[in-house]
Amino acid sequence: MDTETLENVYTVKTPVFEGPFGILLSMVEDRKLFINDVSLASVTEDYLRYINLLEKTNPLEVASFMIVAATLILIKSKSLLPNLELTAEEESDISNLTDRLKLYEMYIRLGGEIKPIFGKKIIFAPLERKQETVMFLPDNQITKENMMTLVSGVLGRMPKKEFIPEVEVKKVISIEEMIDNLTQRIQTSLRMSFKEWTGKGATKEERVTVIVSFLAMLELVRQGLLEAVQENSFEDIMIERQIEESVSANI
Amino acid sequence: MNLEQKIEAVLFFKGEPVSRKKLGDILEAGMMEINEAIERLKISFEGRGIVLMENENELTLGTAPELSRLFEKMQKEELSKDLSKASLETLSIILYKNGAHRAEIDYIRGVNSSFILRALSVRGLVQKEVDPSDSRKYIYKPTFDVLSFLGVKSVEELPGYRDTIESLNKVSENLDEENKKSEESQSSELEKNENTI
Amino acid sequence: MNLEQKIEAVLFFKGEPVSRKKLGDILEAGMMEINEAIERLKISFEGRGIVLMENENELTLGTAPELSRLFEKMQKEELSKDLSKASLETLSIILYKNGAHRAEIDYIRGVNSSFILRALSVRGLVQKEVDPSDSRKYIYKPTFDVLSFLGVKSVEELPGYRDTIESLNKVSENLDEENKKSEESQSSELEKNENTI
Repeated sequence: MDTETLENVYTVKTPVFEGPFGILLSMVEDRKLFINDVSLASVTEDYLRYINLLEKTNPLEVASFMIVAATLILIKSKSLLPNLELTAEEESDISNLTDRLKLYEMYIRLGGEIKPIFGKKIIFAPLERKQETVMFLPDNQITKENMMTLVSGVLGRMPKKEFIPEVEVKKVISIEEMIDNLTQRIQTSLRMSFKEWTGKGATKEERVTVIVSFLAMLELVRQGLLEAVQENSFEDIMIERQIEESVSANI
Repeated sequence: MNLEQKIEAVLFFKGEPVSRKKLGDILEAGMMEINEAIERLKISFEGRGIVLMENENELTLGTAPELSRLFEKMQKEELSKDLSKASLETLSIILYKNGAHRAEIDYIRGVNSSFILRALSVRGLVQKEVDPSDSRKYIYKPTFDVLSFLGVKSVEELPGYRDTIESLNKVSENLDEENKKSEESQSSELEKNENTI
Repeated sequence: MNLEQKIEAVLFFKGEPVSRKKLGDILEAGMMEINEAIERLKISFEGRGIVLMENENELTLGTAPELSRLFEKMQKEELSKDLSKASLETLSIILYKNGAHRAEIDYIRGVNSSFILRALSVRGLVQKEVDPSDSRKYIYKPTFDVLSFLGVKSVEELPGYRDTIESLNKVSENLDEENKKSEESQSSELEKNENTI
């Protein structure tokens, strides 16, 4: 074994990394809000901006943030488009996220109670007693071969350096990319269907695309570049370019 | 010599955690007798310099937490007393749930916890055991060491334990119900987490 | 916490005879106070499983003589039991390293090894010594008996020694590095905190 491989094999990495819940929670807390739909809608953009940043510095971690992002977008879109009806699954995704955040917050609070008392009033076990006469009591399992097998076994079980999961690298879609794409296409066709543009959302990858596209669309709506219209629930959302009030009204 | 005196003597002699079952074997007494004697023993240990600690079904003796400073000086080894944010979160889950599966911890924290769990195990603050209710699963449990560091004789003495347990259970139950509804997507997510280790 | 509780705790913690004078030094109390507290302590130990014994001004805690047969039997059974896989594994690390710190063993095994190390030393397989290169630390070394039981004059004669020791040394280096890193991050965190105050 050369030293290079050894180094890779016997490293126990303890990355300092804040997960999606931690980020989201600190955003809600920064605004001194409680965890609910309203507060989550208000931090959605910050959260997405954070993902954008993370994409540049730590692209591997983005994937774990995307599932939460999807739910946040649902919450945000509901707040932007009050007539948007959510499916039962989507509704449960939302309440699931808020409940998980509440649970996580409870444990963080409990952690905060533990921190100040940890190591302050320690209960000690008695010191090891001095043995007057040590007997030698071996065991037939103590053989050279066994010792070698055991030591290599335990070394082999040490955590290996993490390998980069290729699948996850591929599917990450940049939000900026999507916004660019949307702006460009909106200029060529003034009116287009959301579904047409993003696909049907059948596979998992397509669904991620739908989510990110939807988010991009909402971002443009917010910026006043687009107007999203959904005439009836479950129906397609129509995206229109907001040129001037009078023009769009005529379409 | 009555049973609680004998139990006290065994715990003193062993100087390490002993299970209720083992006490029964050593002292040739039934579980009921042992349990009753332990309750009486707990009372007789109130207001003493030695404390009786309990973790799950094990018991051990230790020094009163008020005397921490004194014994810290008397023992040579350095103690590491700092906990990172991730360690605190993970510990509080394991402590207040009094044992949790890795999948549960990952689910609550929303991130993979394998590194932090290993670090906590190495420090002796948690221990991995086969789940008695499902032998295919491992459960991470609080150790006597973590209770010692917190100066509590059992998990019940943790700050806010009783008040918290109720609200924790309520939220957890809510989540369980929701999860049952969307079990499919859930299990695939967990599988994915397991694969990335 | 009163003086007799403190005396009880000290005697329990030390586990060996302590003179009245030493108790006074440790607890920063006068001889008169100590003597009075010991009298009260003697009374409070009546009818317990742990007994307070005194021999030529030295005090110690022990168990009642009528239990000595029981404990002898218990110890015999304990010592004649087969070694667990965890114990053998720990022994193998100590052998190949020809002496290891507990932190190293814990880091390699991913769990806390303190009880196992105690069991190994009770059976005369390893011995605990003060680390010559750092007197605050202990090092666990294989005994001569275990080496001769294995039929080797030194650990270098163990099978696959060179590769194994290389891996083991690498692990120790990694551990040192990690410790240094966590120290650094801690001190920088401290600095940060100080700045914000």
